Amino acid sequence: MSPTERGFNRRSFLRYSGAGLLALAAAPALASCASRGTDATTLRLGAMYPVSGTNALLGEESWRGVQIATDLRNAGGGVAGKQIEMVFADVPDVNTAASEARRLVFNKNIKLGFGTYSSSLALAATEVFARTGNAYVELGAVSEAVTTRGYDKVFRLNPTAADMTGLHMDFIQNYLAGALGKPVKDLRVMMLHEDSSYGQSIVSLAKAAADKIGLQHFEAEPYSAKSTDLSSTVLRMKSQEPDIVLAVSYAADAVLLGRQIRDNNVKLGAFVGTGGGHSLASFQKALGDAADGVFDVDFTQIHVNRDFTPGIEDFISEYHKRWNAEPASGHSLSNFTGAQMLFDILETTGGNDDPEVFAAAARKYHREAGTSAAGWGYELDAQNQNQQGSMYVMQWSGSKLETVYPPEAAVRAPKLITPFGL
Amino acid sequence: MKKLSLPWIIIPTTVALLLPLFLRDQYFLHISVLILIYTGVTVAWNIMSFGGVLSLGHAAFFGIGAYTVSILYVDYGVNPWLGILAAIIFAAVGSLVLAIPLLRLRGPFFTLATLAYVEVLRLLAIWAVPVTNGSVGITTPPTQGLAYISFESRQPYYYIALAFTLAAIAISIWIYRSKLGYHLRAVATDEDAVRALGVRTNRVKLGSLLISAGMTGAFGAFAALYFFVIEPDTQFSATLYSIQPALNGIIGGMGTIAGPIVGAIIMTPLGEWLRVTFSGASQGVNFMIYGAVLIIIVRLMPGGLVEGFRAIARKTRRGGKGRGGKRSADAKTTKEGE
Amino acid sequence: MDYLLQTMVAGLMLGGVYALVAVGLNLIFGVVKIINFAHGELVMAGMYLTWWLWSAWNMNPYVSLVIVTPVMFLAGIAIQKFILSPMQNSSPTMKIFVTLGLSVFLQNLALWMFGGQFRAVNFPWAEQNLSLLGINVTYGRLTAFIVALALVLALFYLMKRTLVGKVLNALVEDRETAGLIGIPVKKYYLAAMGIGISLAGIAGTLIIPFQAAYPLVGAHFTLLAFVVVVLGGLGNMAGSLLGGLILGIVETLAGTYVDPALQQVAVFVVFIIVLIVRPQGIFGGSARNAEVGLK
Amino acid sequence: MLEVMNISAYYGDAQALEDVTLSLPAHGVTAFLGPNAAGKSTTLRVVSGLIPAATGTIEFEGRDITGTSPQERVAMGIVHVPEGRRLFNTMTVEDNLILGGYTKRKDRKTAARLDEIYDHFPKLAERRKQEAGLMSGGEQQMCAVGRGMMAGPKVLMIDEMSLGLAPVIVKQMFAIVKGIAATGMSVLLVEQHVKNALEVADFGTIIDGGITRATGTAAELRESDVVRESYLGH
Repeated sequence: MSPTERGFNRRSFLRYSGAGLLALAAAPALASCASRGTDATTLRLGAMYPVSGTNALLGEESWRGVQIATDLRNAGGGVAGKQIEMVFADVPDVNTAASEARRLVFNKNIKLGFGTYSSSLALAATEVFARTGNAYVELGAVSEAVTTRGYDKVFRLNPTAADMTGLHMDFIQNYLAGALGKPVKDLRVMMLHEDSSYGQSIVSLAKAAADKIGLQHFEAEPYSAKSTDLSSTVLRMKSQEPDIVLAVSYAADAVLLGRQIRDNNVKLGAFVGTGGGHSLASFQKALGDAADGVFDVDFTQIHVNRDFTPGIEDFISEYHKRWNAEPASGHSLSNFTGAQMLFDILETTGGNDDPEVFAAAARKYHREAGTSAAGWGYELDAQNQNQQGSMYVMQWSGSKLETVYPPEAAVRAPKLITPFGL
Repeated sequence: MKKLSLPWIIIPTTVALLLPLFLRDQYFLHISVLILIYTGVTVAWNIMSFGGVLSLGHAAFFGIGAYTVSILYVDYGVNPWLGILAAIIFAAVGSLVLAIPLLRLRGPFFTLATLAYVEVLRLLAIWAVPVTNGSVGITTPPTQGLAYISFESRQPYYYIALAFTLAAIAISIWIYRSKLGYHLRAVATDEDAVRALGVRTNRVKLGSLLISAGMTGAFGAFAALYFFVIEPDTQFSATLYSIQPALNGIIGGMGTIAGPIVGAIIMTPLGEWLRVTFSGASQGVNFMIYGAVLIIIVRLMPGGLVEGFRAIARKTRRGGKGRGGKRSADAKTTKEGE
Repeated sequence: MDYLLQTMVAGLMLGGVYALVAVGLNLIFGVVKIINFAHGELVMAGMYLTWWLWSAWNMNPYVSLVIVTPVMFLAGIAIQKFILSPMQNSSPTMKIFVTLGLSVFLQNLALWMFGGQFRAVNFPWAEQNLSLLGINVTYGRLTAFIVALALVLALFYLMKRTLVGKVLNALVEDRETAGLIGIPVKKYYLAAMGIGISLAGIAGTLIIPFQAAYPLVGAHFTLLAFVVVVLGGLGNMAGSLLGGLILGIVETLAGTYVDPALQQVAVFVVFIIVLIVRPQGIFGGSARNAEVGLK
Repeated sequence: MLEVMNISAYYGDAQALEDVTLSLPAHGVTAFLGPNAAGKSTTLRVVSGLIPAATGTIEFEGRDITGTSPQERVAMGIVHVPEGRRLFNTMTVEDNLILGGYTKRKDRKTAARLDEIYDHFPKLAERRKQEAGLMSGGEQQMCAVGRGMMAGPKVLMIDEMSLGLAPVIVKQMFAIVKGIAATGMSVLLVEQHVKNALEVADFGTIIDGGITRATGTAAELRESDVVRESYLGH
């Protein structure tokens, strides 16, 4: 019981080593040398994605697309003869995003950064790049705020929340209303959205978009993505008897919502997911046949009109090779496409990533819709937002998420199936 | 800490003041600012631990400070300096919600109440979109200048943060040595006995709560201006601003003056370094190591680093004589552990 | 009316899950006097283990209990023996932080091993609906609820009627005296940790048929479980059950009738109010919590 | 039978015992006396293993037990009834007693031992199912002593048994203790009231300031001039 002489020595030895461990850990942090940034042979770009914390799942998926694009491009000789090197930063939260952006800019001499998957992370990262006079290209975040702050060197290549709500309403007006046999003004539509920046960005635009098409019965209901039970949400839904539910979900909550709708026997005319959770392969796996008929508005998925998406095969086969799986969602493809466009722009500057040079080139660059792996074209508006990136409507059928709308990208026509096997 | 030895104050302060002259790298300055922010919050947190109270609610005060300054600045055009003042007041007022639990509960129950409070505020900040802009968060304008606490270089930030932190440390030393601090430490040892001596322990504890919360609010406000963007999950993050400061304090040595400072100075770069080194390699590895390091440090140095080093120093000075003292220390902790 | 009833039933089912997670925590908090911040992560471990047995070996989730329970029991013993027991004489704060370290470690271990993907067990039986009087409950949730009830009853019996239970009760109340009268305290700490953590594992197994596993799933449960334990009173298993059910109902009612975004707020507000008004818990014996209020 | 030799012990940095020597015979009542804060309770805590002895040794039945755990000591037959009774207040009297017999749980004689306790303390039999915390001080003390006896002790150390009890109850308790000692065990009574204790005890040891001052039979101590002047207050 009582500590012996030897015990105490051992303990103090462990203490020494504990202290040593700390010193060891802290020292390289202060000693790590700064990188030179882009030089004559290597193009060094900063990549910022959350691969730990709450956004880890889709952050990682997004980052995979970039890795594939980089490796393919490097194998093909790089950009203007330079090899591309990604300087990666994990950004699980907003403060880390700001912090890591500083590290990339000052410590790694990065002139051009991109990422970021989540809107609030994108806002933090772009603030740093923009305020230090560097350029940033957003490939995934959907919040309008990313490009509406007036920064002239912040670009976004992916479509935004407005595109999503626009497509929601377009789809309701041009397909669902007819298929359900009700005029738009009589349709009852409910938007369920998780309350992260993703869900809140979309819902903030949805009301106006609904008004635009004359949708009078439109309700929005938030819920917490971290919730382990969505009974209340589903019960409220049940009492409102909506014809169409538009859901904006992350991963686990999408499954939970689907299961609880089924458990509570809520019969819906149509269920339209929105990005994130509803396009994940594991959503279908968790729900099985019950997922059949669920629509999803999202970035381009792999089951799409291949004529409209040149280069998608390379992406899919490369993804298979690296991770031995189908892409988990469209995020890898859209970030793959975005990264490719970014490289193409850099090609026109001769591999020069100087912010001014890049910005000028980015504004000049042009590409027709239907010429990239995601089907996107490229044309910036005054706020540096790509006008030619678009969202599509997909529908689950077996284990495939097939693109069904708009017709030019579709592999088949949409079918009206009561969702969740009811 | 019987007497403040002057060299111990002057030397580190001078080093801190001169640091930007030698360290021109903006990234290292940035890390230094982070260290200063964390040092400040930890020192503020530590004021409550003088009284033996473990708070995991400081993210609440931090977040209140951040939101106060940002909302006042962005929506009402209030100057950030005034905003920081308001943040101090709002954070202190916001801490009053915890006053009743603080006075009625002891030990883990109070700690749990503080955690729940952070969670409530986080959820409310997400929910109250018209006020807080919800999860998308608030971005402060890029207008630069001393009046707006917004600069291109890190240096002015560094000096402002340093001023704040030195003020926090000074307040903490002053409290430690004042009657309030004396009473607090007495409360930590045996609250009932202190109360029996006629000390108004409620007032003492409340005082420490208000001061600690106000100070934390100031750092939250400064951090909001420093990071430009605030958002509920980050600013009201229990992990970042409740647990991390407490961790710094505990690893350095809870309830001492130097402990929190040492803890923040060591832990902040450690976290940064682990992320920079291991992120991208494999998901989660950096935090796995962080968790393991945490377990190891707490396991091996339950008194904190400062105490641990002191013990080692004492041991080397006295050779093998440590035995009796060590044993008695064990007996003492046994009793406290009950 | 049906609507209210359905809401209440949903709340009860959710409460059953909370109670299930909380009883194990209650045992650990009460007996070993440790605020185990890794408890939710151990529930998560149970979920992943069940999922792995299902996906790799096609094992029925309920059958996998025969593996999950002993594995988690051993995990509990290992945690106590190698991490917590050596810290017996440290301050309660230190013990809190060692469990926090453990929770960070386990969360990221899961992220490292399984990625951020959520892992669901697709078990059709658990997803079938039992419809009674227009109220729907899936077998999965019902099973979790019934097992929660059964486990709480079993623990209640254990604590009241058996010598082991009496010893555990004695440890909840006054561990120094328990040691003084010859009870091998350390051994019982191991037992309490083993039982408590195997209960967490069992909770994970029962949850996974309707709740997917992902690295952060446990974090949500930890604080809620503490709320339940405090509501119900330390060492009071029946209290934990009632506390869990009340919390489930409060959450569902607040979500349905107030605002789904505020359902968690309601839970924590109730918690803070209870702490202020009745810190010994709604059903807590008066003496116990005061003593563990840890001076 | 129990030999405590020259032990010292610390609370934190404060030395609580300097040099305590105590010897117990195989049976009979020994009074362990001294003023407030003399180190009596600390000595008991060292003997029962709650606090380690910094120096000195403890022998029991010829065996050195200085390094053994409290549990082992209870199993050997050294039982400590702590000051302030320390019952498990929310549990019944009987459960308290059963827990007292924990170390002997495997001999299947728990029921017999319970009966024996109830013989000594008929009051406890009446209160079997009552929560221990709700009883009167005297009854609680009986329960505490009974709980100690359930372990089948060879040495029963009772700390401040008479504290806070009415004089009539104290008398009763002393009588019961004497009866218990007569069944063949050694009882160590820690008391502040030197006079009362020396009346029931067979032997006595007096400590003060953490040092043993006097030892002898009760009669010797009663007659000793030093004891009379310093502790009996004549």
